[in-house]
Amino acid sequence: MARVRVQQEPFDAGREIAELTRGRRDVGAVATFVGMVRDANEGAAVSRMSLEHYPGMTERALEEICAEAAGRWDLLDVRVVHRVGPLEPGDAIVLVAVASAHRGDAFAACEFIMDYLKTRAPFWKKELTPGGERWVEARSSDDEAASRWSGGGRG
Amino acid sequence: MARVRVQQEPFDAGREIAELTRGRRDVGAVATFVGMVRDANEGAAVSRMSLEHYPGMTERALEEICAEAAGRWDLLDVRVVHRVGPLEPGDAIVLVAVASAHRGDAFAACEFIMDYLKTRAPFWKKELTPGGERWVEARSSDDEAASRWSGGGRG
Amino acid sequence: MVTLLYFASLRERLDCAREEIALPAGTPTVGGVVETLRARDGRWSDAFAPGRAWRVAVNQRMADLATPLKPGDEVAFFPPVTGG
Amino acid sequence: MVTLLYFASLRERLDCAREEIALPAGTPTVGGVVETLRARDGRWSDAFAPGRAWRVAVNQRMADLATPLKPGDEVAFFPPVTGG
Repeated sequence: MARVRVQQEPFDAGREIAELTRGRRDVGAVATFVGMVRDANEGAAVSRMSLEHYPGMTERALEEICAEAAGRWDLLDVRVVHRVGPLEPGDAIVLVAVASAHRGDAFAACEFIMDYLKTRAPFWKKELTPGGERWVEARSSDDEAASRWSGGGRG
Repeated sequence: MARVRVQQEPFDAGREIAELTRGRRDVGAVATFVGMVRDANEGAAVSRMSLEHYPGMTERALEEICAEAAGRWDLLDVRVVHRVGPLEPGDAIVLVAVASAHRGDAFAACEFIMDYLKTRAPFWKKELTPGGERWVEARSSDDEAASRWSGGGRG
Repeated sequence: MVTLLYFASLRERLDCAREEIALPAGTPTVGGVVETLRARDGRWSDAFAPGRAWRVAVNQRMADLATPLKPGDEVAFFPPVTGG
Repeated sequence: MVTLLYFASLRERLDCAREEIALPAGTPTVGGVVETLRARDGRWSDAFAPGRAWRVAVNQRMADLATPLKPGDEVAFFPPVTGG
């Protein structure tokens, strides 16, 4: 069901949503998340970023995260697009779009996929700041966000 | 901050998201919800729908809901577009898009705005089913969804 | 005088979208207007019978029976909302 | 033999993206490979010192020290992920 893509090119959020729902009459709710590069992180200005990933495992991890979401909620379709390579502030990095009959399922699954993606999908960000290049450190807040879901259902 | 529109015309979700973030470098997260007309509701096939509203109060109610969200979470911008008039299954009815620095704020505010819109914004749906036209009944599940937020913060 | 508006199923049931009525005597409230409407024929007394689900807004803000009214106010009655 | 992959800051720190090594003797596990790497020079023993935050995947699935290994497996070491 899920369609997962990893690509250098920009994506068009409207087109992804349209493709998720095209020709369907059973979708009542589409929840979409778009993550973007900010010009500041951890107190430093960020002028550029590059995203590395683990080809093969990345796609597999994203598919598994989507399958887990589909097992927890009633979903009609899921789309995940994650960019890699060089990015600038204002660029979109990731899109997660979830179609469901009802909004509760769509919202919960979209947030779940993002939380799991943040802690389980093998991507790494490197930022260029006035102090030079630096690898972004994982945040404990992301681990906490992901652990909310481990009891099953909403945290 | 919030931009609220009520219109008969279709909207383009991708364009709304793009306008919300255009030229910005401080947005890290955009959570978007699109509600759509389903071809079935409460056990009956739905072939058409029309949406009535209370001009003036609708816009005011939506603005107030957005302002309340902006008071609860750190938001950078909000957009709400709600259609009225004749609609068919597969048509989008409503869009809520929330831009924030962080995804937790964007998700929570987007879901909050939808929950409050469902119980506080003066729109009414009339469906055409094989049994004739019928006004859609309010759902107690929508009241429960909205009441989750009354303790402040996440339910 | 106040303006009364009716929406959706309530407008259809009452066959009335808008009317002007005199403010109730004394300290006028939404409750006084509802009493006036309930005193009309069966269609109206049914629609506003105790226990019926309806909502009211005064000057485009949600209100209740205790909300005070003044001349020129816009009072809207409608069923629970179903947008989104 | 197994293939070892290193990503992101770990790859840079070790100056190594990929290598092949012999499977540890006995019942080979990820833990045995990590012991082999810790026995190397300071750069390597530092990177895999107890308490260091790193993750491991075997054949592209998340794994841990107890995960068993067989010839031809792909074992990837990397820092905690930061995508999204």
